[in-house]
Amino acid sequence: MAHRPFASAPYVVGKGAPALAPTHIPAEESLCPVVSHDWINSEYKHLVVDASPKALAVKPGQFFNLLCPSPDAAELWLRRPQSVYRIDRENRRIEFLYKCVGRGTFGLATLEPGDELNMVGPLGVGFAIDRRWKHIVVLGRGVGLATLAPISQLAGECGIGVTAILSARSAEFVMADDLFGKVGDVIAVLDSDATSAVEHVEAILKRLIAQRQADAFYTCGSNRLLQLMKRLGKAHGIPGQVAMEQVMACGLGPCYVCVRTFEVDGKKELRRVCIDGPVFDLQEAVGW
Amino acid sequence: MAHRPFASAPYVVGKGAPALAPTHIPAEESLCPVVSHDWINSEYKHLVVDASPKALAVKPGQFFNLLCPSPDAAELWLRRPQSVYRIDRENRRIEFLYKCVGRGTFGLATLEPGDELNMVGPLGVGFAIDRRWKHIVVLGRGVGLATLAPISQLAGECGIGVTAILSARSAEFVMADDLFGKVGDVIAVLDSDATSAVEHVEAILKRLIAQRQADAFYTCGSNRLLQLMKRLGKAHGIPGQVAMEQVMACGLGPCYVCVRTFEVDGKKELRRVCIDGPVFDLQEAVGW
Amino acid sequence: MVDMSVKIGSVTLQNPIMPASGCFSTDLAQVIDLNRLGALVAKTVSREFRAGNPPPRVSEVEGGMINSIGLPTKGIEYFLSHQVPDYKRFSPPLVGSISATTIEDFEAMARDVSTSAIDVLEVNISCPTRDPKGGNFALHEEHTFNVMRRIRQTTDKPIWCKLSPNAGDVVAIAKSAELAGADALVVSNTILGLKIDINTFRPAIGNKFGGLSGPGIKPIIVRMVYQCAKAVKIPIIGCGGIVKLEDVIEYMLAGASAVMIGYLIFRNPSGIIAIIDGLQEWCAKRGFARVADLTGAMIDEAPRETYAAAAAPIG
Amino acid sequence: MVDMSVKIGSVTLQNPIMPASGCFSTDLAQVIDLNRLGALVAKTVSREFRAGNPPPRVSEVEGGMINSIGLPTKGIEYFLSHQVPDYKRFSPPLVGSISATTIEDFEAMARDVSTSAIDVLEVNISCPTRDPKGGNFALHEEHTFNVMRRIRQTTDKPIWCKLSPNAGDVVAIAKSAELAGADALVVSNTILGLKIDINTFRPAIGNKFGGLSGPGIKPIIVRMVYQCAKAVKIPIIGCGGIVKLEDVIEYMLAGASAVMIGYLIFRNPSGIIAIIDGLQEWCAKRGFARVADLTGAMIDEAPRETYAAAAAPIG
Ligand SMILES: Cc1cc2nc3c(=O)[nH]c(=O)nc-3n(C[C@H](O)[C@H](O)[C@H](O)COP(=O)(O)OP(=O)(O)OC[C@H]3O[C@@H](n4cnc5c(N)ncnc54)[C@H](O)[C@@H]3O)c2cc1C
Ligand SMILES: Cc1cc2nc3c(=O)[nH]c(=O)nc-3n(C[C@H](O)[C@H](O)[C@H](O)COP(=O)(O)OP(=O)(O)OC[C@H]3O[C@@H](n4cnc5c(N)ncnc54)[C@H](O)[C@@H]3O)c2cc1C
Ligand SMILES: Cc1cc2nc3c(=O)[nH]c(=O)nc-3n(C[C@H](O)[C@H](O)[C@H](O)COP(=O)(O)O)c2cc1C
Ligand SMILES: Cc1cc2nc3c(=O)[nH]c(=O)nc-3n(C[C@H](O)[C@H](O)[C@H](O)COP(=O)(O)O)c2cc1C
Ligand code: FES
Ligand code: FES
Repeated sequence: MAHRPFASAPYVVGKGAPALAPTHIPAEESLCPVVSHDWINSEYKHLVVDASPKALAVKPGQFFNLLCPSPDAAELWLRRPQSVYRIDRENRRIEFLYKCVGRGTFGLATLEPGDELNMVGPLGVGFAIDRRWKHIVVLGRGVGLATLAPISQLAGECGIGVTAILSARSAEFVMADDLFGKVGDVIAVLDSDATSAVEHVEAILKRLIAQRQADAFYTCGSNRLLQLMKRLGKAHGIPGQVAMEQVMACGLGPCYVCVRTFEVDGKKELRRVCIDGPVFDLQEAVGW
Repeated sequence: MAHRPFASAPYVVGKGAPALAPTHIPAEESLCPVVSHDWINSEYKHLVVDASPKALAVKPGQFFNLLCPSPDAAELWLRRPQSVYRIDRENRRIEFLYKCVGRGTFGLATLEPGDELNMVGPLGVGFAIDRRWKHIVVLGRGVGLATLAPISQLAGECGIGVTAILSARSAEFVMADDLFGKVGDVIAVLDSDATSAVEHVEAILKRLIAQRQADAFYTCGSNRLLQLMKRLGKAHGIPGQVAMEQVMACGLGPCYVCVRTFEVDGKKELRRVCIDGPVFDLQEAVGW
Repeated sequence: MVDMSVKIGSVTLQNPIMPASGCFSTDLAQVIDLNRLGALVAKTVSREFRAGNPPPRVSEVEGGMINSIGLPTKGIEYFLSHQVPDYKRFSPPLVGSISATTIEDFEAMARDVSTSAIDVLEVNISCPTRDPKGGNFALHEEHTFNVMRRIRQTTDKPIWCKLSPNAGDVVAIAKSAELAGADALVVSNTILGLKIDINTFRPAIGNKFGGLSGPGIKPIIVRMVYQCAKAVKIPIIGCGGIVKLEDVIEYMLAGASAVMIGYLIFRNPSGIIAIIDGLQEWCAKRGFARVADLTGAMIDEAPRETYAAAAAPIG
Repeated sequence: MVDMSVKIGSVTLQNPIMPASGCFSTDLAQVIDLNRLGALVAKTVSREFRAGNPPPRVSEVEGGMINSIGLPTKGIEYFLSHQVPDYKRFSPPLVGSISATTIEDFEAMARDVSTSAIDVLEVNISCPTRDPKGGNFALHEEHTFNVMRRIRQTTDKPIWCKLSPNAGDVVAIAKSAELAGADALVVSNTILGLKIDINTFRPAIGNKFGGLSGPGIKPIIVRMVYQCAKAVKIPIIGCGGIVKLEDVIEYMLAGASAVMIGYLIFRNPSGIIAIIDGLQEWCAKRGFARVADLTGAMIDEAPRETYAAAAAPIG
């Protein structure tokens, strides 16, 4: 066809095509075939793609910037970041779990098995784990559960125990409980039975701290929960990390669109979620 | 979905939905389900849609302005005019025959049975036929064959004989011969065997004139053939019509995008193909 | 029930949705009910017959289309004797659009077109393919002032001045037009563009440059509507790239009292009616008793402090 | 073999494809081979640290996106000590982009940034969210002349002047810059736009107005490139809405000697490399021995007569 709306190839890696970008380049724009794509509840979809070798090197906490198809007749101009939900190295697949909230994610939801997804990644700084830790605590809510989920893989590989406190509106929206269930304990806290209240979550965290089951904190998805973990972490000297979100354009570092406020020694500074993060030190984050 | 790129309904008539526009309004923007859509040769597709009642009132020579899907990720901004190829009143269907030449028609070609096609129409002035005529001559080439095809229906209804001279590069691109074959004689003239040369076609026309089988001329699709018919029509006092094409925007009359030059009594004037035509007096047309 | 009427100076429209000049004629009655429209806006007319520019007259481009039609017209006499009576078959107010190459001719046109059948005079001083000496007065404050002043002194009809987005300082032009006595501003005409066919190496349209219209220009024109609305007291009519209900609301929030729709008529001719219905429903749902209350309703606060904004939840 | 090199004054680029300032940094080396680019173009730097504007800093709009980043910078010292050495890991020439709010500071910036590591100085006098007194000199001929003159007198480096499409008469500004001694013009920066969220009634981005970039602006900027190229002798670098090979060719036919690419880096980061490869193939196929021969190659004849054109075959 004569008209190509966007430049394609040669560095876009298709199914089976060799990576043409020099090997020292860590990330790439690649075309990954969709393997499966299912609704897991009324708002979230689970997307599995065949990954290119570079994409497959993704680490928990890193993300891809996805070129979503348009959900309508008008163009969709920017990519949408989605963190990796599960890395299936054996089958060379990458999984995403995402909430449908706007045009980008509604468009993404139209992909069917066999379609190709254009992904840029893996991008950003992932979660760090210290092999000397015995037991960590993960606390998330909403889309944060998708981002935190691969910590279960990380902890599993390192033989570290996990307590995952998964906050949700109701039982329907508790996610990643299966992944965390394999490597540790899952505590679902819900709005529907009021167990998600900060005081209740705080009591759980305090109990875990008392039980010496909180060598580190991880959180994502709620400002309320970030502030709680930050406070307890500080009080009890527990290291922690938070995965941040921000509207993005490039996803690569140059545009300074995705800045978030951090505070070090009382001095505020802006950092880019896409390349300085998305995973940051819990105590330095100011707001989610 | 929150975002609608284009205003839709209420005057867009969908499958089974009643026409909401007042009944005195002759044309409409309607959504017509695709019944079948097949390649008939390497360049042309045959499209059959279920038509709304107003659309079904289309007359031979009239056209619809079609909202083609985009063939790529970029938007397609303007409709594309296509004349009706066959009117199947019995099954309440309308057929198109079109050549894939650019983004619009490539996009149109992506429609599958069950998809809906947004059509505006019927539009323009169709072919006129005089019931007193006994035998008419149709001469076309390329996409012109699609436009001329429904003359076979018109002639059939009036019991008028037709000789259809169908010009094409090669046998593969002879079209509408089946439709004309039902109501008259078909003469295919080809580039491949040099029978499409103007002198050869001229000889055929002269023979038909001599045989009194040329009460009227109809042409579309080639400037060369228009000039030939115009010359012979003038010389022999044979009335004629030509279906014109021009790039369009509105297809309805206001924008004056689709103008063509006509000449009456030595005075040139511009007329709009979409509303003053697309069918015009043969002798007044200047160039195709 | 939502009150859908809006007032543009002394003229009341049954709703704020109008077609844009050059994209509308009574031929539209083929597909929609013209009596639903806020007003009927005629194609720009000039004194003498004009053939217009050589085809192709349009080309698709990235954000919509470019056109160079060249203001073809049968001239003022034909307009008054044939086209105006044709428009009068329909009930909405009739806006006549005039163009001329000199101030004198503009004055005479304004006088001659001010018949009882015409409700509003739209002054097209902004056709982008003309230079200031050729009718595009809207690029300069003084030209705009002078022509609008003369027209104001000539006619008692409401006069709407159609501005050009090609002016560097559109706010200054808006103020000139207001000062000269315009009753409303139409913001705006098309933006000058060029497309080159990379196969033929020639301009894609016959007259080389063309005016850009369609969705791509909306963010630019919404900005100009906002800026003009802050600077003048007369009503603004927003025009540029409206293809859906949401676009009309955006223009009104920015400060428009009404809107004009061009490109959409080509894309979805029934859309203009759909938007009227949709706007009424939307107002009802959002609790607006009068559509006019949307005008200028954008919440206009100083930007937040950067560090605070970068610490706040998204969305 | 196609000669892909182009000369911008005294600077030779291995190919005409550069990234646009603010859309590029060495971070791009995560996904593409920076040594393939025509030049490296740094983000605009100013003397002091600037935090930039409050998020959200971008929003999708019809023809692409609007942004108001607010020129965040760590300041000139950090730029020279950290960022420049980082760029020097790669081979293409380095274009440093500078901004200031006064002519004096622009002069000092030009002097201080003119180190041996910098090959070209791009003068950003056109950030759309700043007023003329705040760095957007490119809206006025005299401001443009004065600032470029002072910079010309200060540095021996090639200076590229980045123009603003928000100027009413961009050709006049282009001539001022040329007269003042600019070695090339970058046409252009973003177009000022506004988007209002119809749910919140607030501007969609934190700083209210934003600069429009992406495909929607291409027809406007191609027109400006054409107009400027006719009016000045210095080379023009086209910039605005390039997303594919065909767009680069269109800009070059219009008169650009090279191009800069912003938005596409966000949309398809590998696209910029694909375009370089594609351009070479296209030139070979079309028989152009030198890509530079495309510059200004549009066939520029007077428009045909209307009646003749309207009688001619389509296409
Ligand atoms: C590093 C990172 C990882 C992410 N991982 C996941 C994930 O694993 N699963 C998941 O469901 N979501 C994830 N998100 C959020 C996801 O990117 C947004 O939900 C998505 O971009 C919204 O696009 P949209 O077009 O559907 O919605 P829009 O119509 O653009 O916006 C809908 C709402 O989402 C907000 N939003 C828009 N862009 C972003 C963004 N880039 N980040 C956060 N919120 C945004 C808007 O402000 C608005 O409130 C992640 C975001 C980041 C930055
Ligand atoms: C009243 C009318 C009836 C028509 N009926 C038929 C038909 O029955 N079958 C058929 O195959 N084609 C028909 N056409 C032609 C058809 O409209 C064009 O082929 C189509 O619009 C091209 O669109 P595109 O996007 O595929 O090509 P583009 O990329 O837009 O253009 C490809 C080529 O087609 C030419 N072209 C573009 N628009 C038009 C146009 N409106 N009319 C003619 N040529 C155009 C261009 O100049 C170019 O040379 C008709 C045209 C008109 C005006
Ligand atoms: C084909 C065409 C013809 C036009 N003719 C005129 C005209 O005669 N007079 C006028 O004032 N504006 C004319 N315009 C400009 C429109 O009225 C309108 O200002 C512009 O198209 C922007 O609106 P839109 O994006 O909704 O099309 C014309 C626009 C188009 C596309
Ligand atoms: C996020 C963003 C940041 C930008 N920052 C700068 C900048 O710092 N300096 C500058 O001269 N131009 C800047 N620009 C403008 C671009 O360099 C370019 O002129 C403009 O985006 C048009 O090109 P495009 O359509 O290819 O993006 C920026 C553009 C964007 C989108
Ligand atoms: S999204 Fe561009 S710097 Fe983070
Ligand atoms: S296409 Fe608009 S008048 Fe014919």
